[in-house]
Amino acid sequence: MAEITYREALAQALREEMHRDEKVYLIGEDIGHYGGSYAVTKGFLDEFGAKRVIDAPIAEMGIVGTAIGAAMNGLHPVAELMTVNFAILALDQIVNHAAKLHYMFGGQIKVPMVVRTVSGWGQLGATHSQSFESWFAHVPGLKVVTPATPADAKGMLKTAIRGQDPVIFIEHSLLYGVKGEVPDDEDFLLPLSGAQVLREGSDVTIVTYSRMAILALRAAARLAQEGIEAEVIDMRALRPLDMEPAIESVMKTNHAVVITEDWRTLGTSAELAAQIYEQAFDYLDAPVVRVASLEVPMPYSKVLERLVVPDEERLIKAVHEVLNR
Amino acid sequence: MAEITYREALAQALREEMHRDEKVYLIGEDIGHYGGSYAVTKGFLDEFGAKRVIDAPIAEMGIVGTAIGAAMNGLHPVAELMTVNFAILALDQIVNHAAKLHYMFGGQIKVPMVVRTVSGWGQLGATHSQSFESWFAHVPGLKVVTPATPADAKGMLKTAIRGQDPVIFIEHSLLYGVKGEVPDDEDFLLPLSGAQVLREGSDVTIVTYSRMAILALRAAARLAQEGIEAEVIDMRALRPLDMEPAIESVMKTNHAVVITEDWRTLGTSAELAAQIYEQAFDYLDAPVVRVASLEVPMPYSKVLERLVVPDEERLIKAVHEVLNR
Amino acid sequence: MAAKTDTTDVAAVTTKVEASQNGKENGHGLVSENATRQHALDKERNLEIYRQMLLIRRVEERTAEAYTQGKIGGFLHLYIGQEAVAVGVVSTLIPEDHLVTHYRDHGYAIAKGCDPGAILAEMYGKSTGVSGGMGGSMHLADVSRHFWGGYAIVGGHLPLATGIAQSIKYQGKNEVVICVMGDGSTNIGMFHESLNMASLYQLPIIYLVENNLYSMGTPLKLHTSLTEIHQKARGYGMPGDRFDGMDVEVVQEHVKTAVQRARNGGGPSLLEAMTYRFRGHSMADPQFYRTRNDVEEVRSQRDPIHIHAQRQYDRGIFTEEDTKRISDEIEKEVIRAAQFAEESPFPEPEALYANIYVEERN
Amino acid sequence: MAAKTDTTDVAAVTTKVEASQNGKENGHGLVSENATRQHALDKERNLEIYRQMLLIRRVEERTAEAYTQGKIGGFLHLYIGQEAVAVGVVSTLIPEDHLVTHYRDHGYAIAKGCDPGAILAEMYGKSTGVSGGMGGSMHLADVSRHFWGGYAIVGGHLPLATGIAQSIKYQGKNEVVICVMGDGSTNIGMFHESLNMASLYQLPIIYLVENNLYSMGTPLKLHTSLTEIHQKARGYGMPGDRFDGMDVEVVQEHVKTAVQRARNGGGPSLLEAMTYRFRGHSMADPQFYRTRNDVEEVRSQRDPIHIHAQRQYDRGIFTEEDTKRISDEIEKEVIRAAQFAEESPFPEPEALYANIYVEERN
Ligand SMILES: Cc1ncc(C[n+]2csc(CCOP(=O)(O)OP(=O)(O)O)c2C)c(N)n1
Ligand SMILES: Cc1ncc(C[n+]2csc(CCOP(=O)(O)OP(=O)(O)O)c2C)c(N)n1
Ligand SMILES: [Mg+2]
Ligand SMILES: [Mg+2]
Repeated sequence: MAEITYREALAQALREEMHRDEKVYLIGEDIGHYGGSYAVTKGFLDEFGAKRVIDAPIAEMGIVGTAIGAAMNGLHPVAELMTVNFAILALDQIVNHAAKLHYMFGGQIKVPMVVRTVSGWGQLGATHSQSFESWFAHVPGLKVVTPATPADAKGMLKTAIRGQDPVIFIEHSLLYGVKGEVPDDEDFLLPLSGAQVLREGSDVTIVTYSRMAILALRAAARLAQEGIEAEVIDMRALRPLDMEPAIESVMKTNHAVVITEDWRTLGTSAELAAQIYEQAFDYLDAPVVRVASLEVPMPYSKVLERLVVPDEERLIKAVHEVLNR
Repeated sequence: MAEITYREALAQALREEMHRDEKVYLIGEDIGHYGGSYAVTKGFLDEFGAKRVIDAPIAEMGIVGTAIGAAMNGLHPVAELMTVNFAILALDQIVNHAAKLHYMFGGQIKVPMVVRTVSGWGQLGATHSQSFESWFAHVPGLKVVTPATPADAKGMLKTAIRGQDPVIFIEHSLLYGVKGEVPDDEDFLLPLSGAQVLREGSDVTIVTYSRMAILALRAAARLAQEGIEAEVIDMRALRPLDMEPAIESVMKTNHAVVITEDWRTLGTSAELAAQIYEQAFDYLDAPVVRVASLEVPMPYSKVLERLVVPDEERLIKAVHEVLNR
Repeated sequence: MAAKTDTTDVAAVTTKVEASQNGKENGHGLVSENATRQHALDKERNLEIYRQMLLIRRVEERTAEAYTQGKIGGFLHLYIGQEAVAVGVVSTLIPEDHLVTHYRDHGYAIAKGCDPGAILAEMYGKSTGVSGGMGGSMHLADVSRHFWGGYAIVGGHLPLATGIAQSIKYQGKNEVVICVMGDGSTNIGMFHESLNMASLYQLPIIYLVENNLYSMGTPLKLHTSLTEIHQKARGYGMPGDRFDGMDVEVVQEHVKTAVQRARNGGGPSLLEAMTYRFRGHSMADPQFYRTRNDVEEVRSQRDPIHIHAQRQYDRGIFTEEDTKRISDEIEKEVIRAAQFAEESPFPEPEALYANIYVEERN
Repeated sequence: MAAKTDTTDVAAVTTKVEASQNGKENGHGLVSENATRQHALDKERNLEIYRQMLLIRRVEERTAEAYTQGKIGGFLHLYIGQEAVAVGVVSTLIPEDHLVTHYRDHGYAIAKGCDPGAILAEMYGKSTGVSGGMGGSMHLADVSRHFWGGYAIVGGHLPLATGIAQSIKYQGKNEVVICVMGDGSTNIGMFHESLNMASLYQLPIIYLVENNLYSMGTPLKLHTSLTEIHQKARGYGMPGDRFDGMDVEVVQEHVKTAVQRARNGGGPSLLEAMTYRFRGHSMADPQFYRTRNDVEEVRSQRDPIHIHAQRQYDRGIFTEEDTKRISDEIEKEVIRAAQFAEESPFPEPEALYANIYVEERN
């Protein structure tokens, strides 16, 4: 166990798996000479060479598509798409190809690959501040992972790389600097599904994932000071979706708030809320409250941007609302 | 008023608007010499000439992107994407550009354009049988229309073409041959939002749109024979979303079934159900039942395909379930 | 069909293209020492070529019939008229070489040796189909033969094929990849991204364009700025070559050169085979964009099967008996194949949830 | 910074590229009849060029300062070193001509005449910014000047610019569109789809590549198969031209030719201006991929502002006083601009829901 950042945890996972298996290689924009746009692969080019750390042209379809092809023929590529905003340029390759080939050809083709990409914001403007996890998680054939902690980042990435299916691994740019305890065991593997209780509480259940899970823990601490005990559920993966911990929690607390960083309408919060209603209908004392980003293209000006993304205050307000306090 | 098909209604709308406004032009694959892959624009090349009916290369990003550019500079393009499965190739142009320019440049730029595309299935295989309306409707800045009837197809397409914003107009390949009464008034315009009660009923509310609305009417007729009166709500547009008729109906029937043709998890049914719970929580006698496509890539074999898409039987079963009969 | 548009240009195939000449010479140039042994080899090889082309033709005719009888559903794109390309291409490969193509894939499946029965069964949606009935006409594949299948998103398979080539180089193997597409597919972004990466990394892949003069119903000169598609290679510092795709010997010669280059580490090529489809784009095609005469003109002058057979007769390699025997065998084979498809079972409902993931949980 | 990689190649800019020569001659060739009147014109025009280049340089320096002070957020891409391209290009246009560029857009905004105060205010996120504070550094625009703005999805603006050109031809106007991008942007699919359509429809557009030798931190020869980017035009039957982008007169000459061709119905062109950025890709760039010496070498030998001024001194067009006066004016202008940005108000919360749609309901 060592205390390292989310960024270091990802680098460890990549480095260990590349040393373990020659078939693993990285391809993406500026992962080599530049050192990685978020410095995750800093030093990798020197350590593994240009054959296994490929600085790709700006060609999202080509990056993902060639990785799929290489996976079909036996390699284990880890393709990096600089941000999820550019990932939608490769959506055809991900949705119409990676997700379908195993099924469409009757099991003849396997696509053991990982697409690493990043959500986040910070005065980056409308085209660089989006969250699309709900789109990937809508598609049968894909596995979608959204780690919130350094330990999950490492353990789930290693499992994804060793797996036999296409995995969309969505990181968060505002988590790279966050530290946490991470086992340094080379075989530290975590399942690609399974929600977790990050904090126990008896009054209200907060269901979320990725950066919002960290934010929820901070909000829960503040709520505790006013005597409200919130249970925080980190979904960790969005496909397959494990609702059990959330449902069990709601059966106990009878109140639920879902908080996500994507837009509200047709976003991830809709499915999470819908399933809570479906599976715990008789246990809910009040409608589930959804907290999500305001439905606007992200404005650049910081005074406006800070109004768009959910913060602790909005979450605390939502908890008060659901508890009717 | 005349009885015409959904296909003819669309052709009428396009023809009338092209005659009305020189600034309207069509661009898409095989809309000219071939006559339109679903024959909607058959004869248009002869009638309007190659300047206004452009047979584009297979270049979805180019088709949509050039249409956006032309719209920015004052024209009113109607871009046709042969099917919604290929539309995801142009998602960057639609989501990162069409939807954002007006906002991102502080109102300086307008994008008055329509993207016509088609959902549907019929032994077309995994890559040609998908529904992505939930993705488009998730995006602020877009308007998303899913007409179920020939009248809506005509009236909403005309409004979309005369509008000032980007509209994603999603047709259904299995509706082109369906007939209905359509006003031949050249100024027959219908709003791009607003759900409608297609059939009144007191026992259960069926919330849906596009082809599933027609299927729901047939199922409702059968339910009536067993004494169950279903109210059928056609959402008609998914952004903006008008939940009022559905909520009012649920307050009356106390039971709701949502049926959509897309995949269940994170699909359109999740948002429709979540909003019914949120706005009619105290009126629901039972959890909303969601009926959607099974979560598999679409298999080619007809014996399997017919199990995937919701049919009347599954809808009727769902109604029995929600009514606990 | 509608009046012939001023935009169609069957001349491109009726009059053999330049490149084809030298191709033909080399074709004859094949003849070498020991004449009689050579003659036997020649005959065997050329009869096999003839057999494969005719088998494709007959299977396609049977397929069209089954489609009109409603036994095959969805989109159906026939290969009739283009047989010389698939057969010529595959005859230049070793079994380990890889083939990836678009939805017009029946010809390649047959040339790669897939059983016609399993091919028809796939189109019938039967569990005995090459893809278990999950893919249909557009998605035939037999990975055991390194035939990675037909793909229905135009251009979507180019990055995949490029990646397969990348994995070959990565693993130091000397296999090559053939990536087949139509003329219309060269306009999509994935063409650009794939060819750039293949050239940048000097991958062992040949992009083979079957230029049949139409992108669905849109004539060549209306859909692409550079109608000499092989010249698009210049944008990637890649060799390009155009040749007569109706003459199987010409196809063999030109593809062989590119395959050798790729196998010897010389990198990718862009090849353009001038060909023509004798049927519509798909069974649903009303063909407003060309006239019956357009089609008849080509079919009568440039039928690839006839061209091949006639040359072998002229060269004294084939006799009427040879070809008669083969077509009789094929007739039986097609009947057997159709019967197999007819009698095969449909997939069980369980197949619905099989193969979504390799590992349900991990 | 790290050790110089064997992949960088500043020679491409330190030694003027071939094409630049004749460009230069033509540059001198401008001089004509009535010498004194011409001299006055020459001086006026060249001082304006000098003023614009220096203004860009100083505004960028001020911008960098404000960024380090935390007054500007997000991504910031400076134009320092590339000034001759924007200024040279815009000087060949009429006001109605259209300009679309990528996120490295400050230079074009200034060359197109936007007020530096409104530009800085935009980066400060103030309501007085050119885009009302909604766009920021990467999204400066002034549609009233037909400056359609900077776009941050690499290649995303190419189809838009192509569509603007299509609308010009559709309406029978004689305006032209300049679409600016970086060398790295030529590898993405939208480049291919856009150039094909522009050539196919013979649109009045010039695709101008600012080849600064890097795609972010990836050296030219590692990201594209054909490093002579202007030659990519061959794949579209389009004229291509490469020239020295550090010499404003050369830029003017080469761009003028393409603009005239486009205006006269001659269709699109692909131009490649060889240039170099003296700063990192963005303010966040640690520049591991090149050495300080690489940058110093180019900056010392090929600073576009110095090249222009020196030539005018040599030709006796500029005096030290002229340039001194201008840089003094610019100093004041930049102070005023920064002050304007500082003192401007942030947008009101209402701005959050304004401009999502033109018509809230229809
Ligand atoms: C991305 C995409 N866009 C459009 C289509 C619809 N479509 C299928 S085939 C085709 C024409 C392709 O023509 P070409 O590449 O010349 O191949 P051919 O059919 O002539 O062999 C089109 C437009 C598709 N399948 N995928
Ligand atoms: C589609 C897409 N992929 C990746 C990025 C991230 N990105 C922004 S700029 C850039 C490099 C572009 O280099 P170049 O085109 O040469 O322009 P330059 O910055 O040198 O002017 C990259 C990879 C992006 N914005 N959009
Ligand atoms: Mg074709
Ligand atoms: Mg660059």
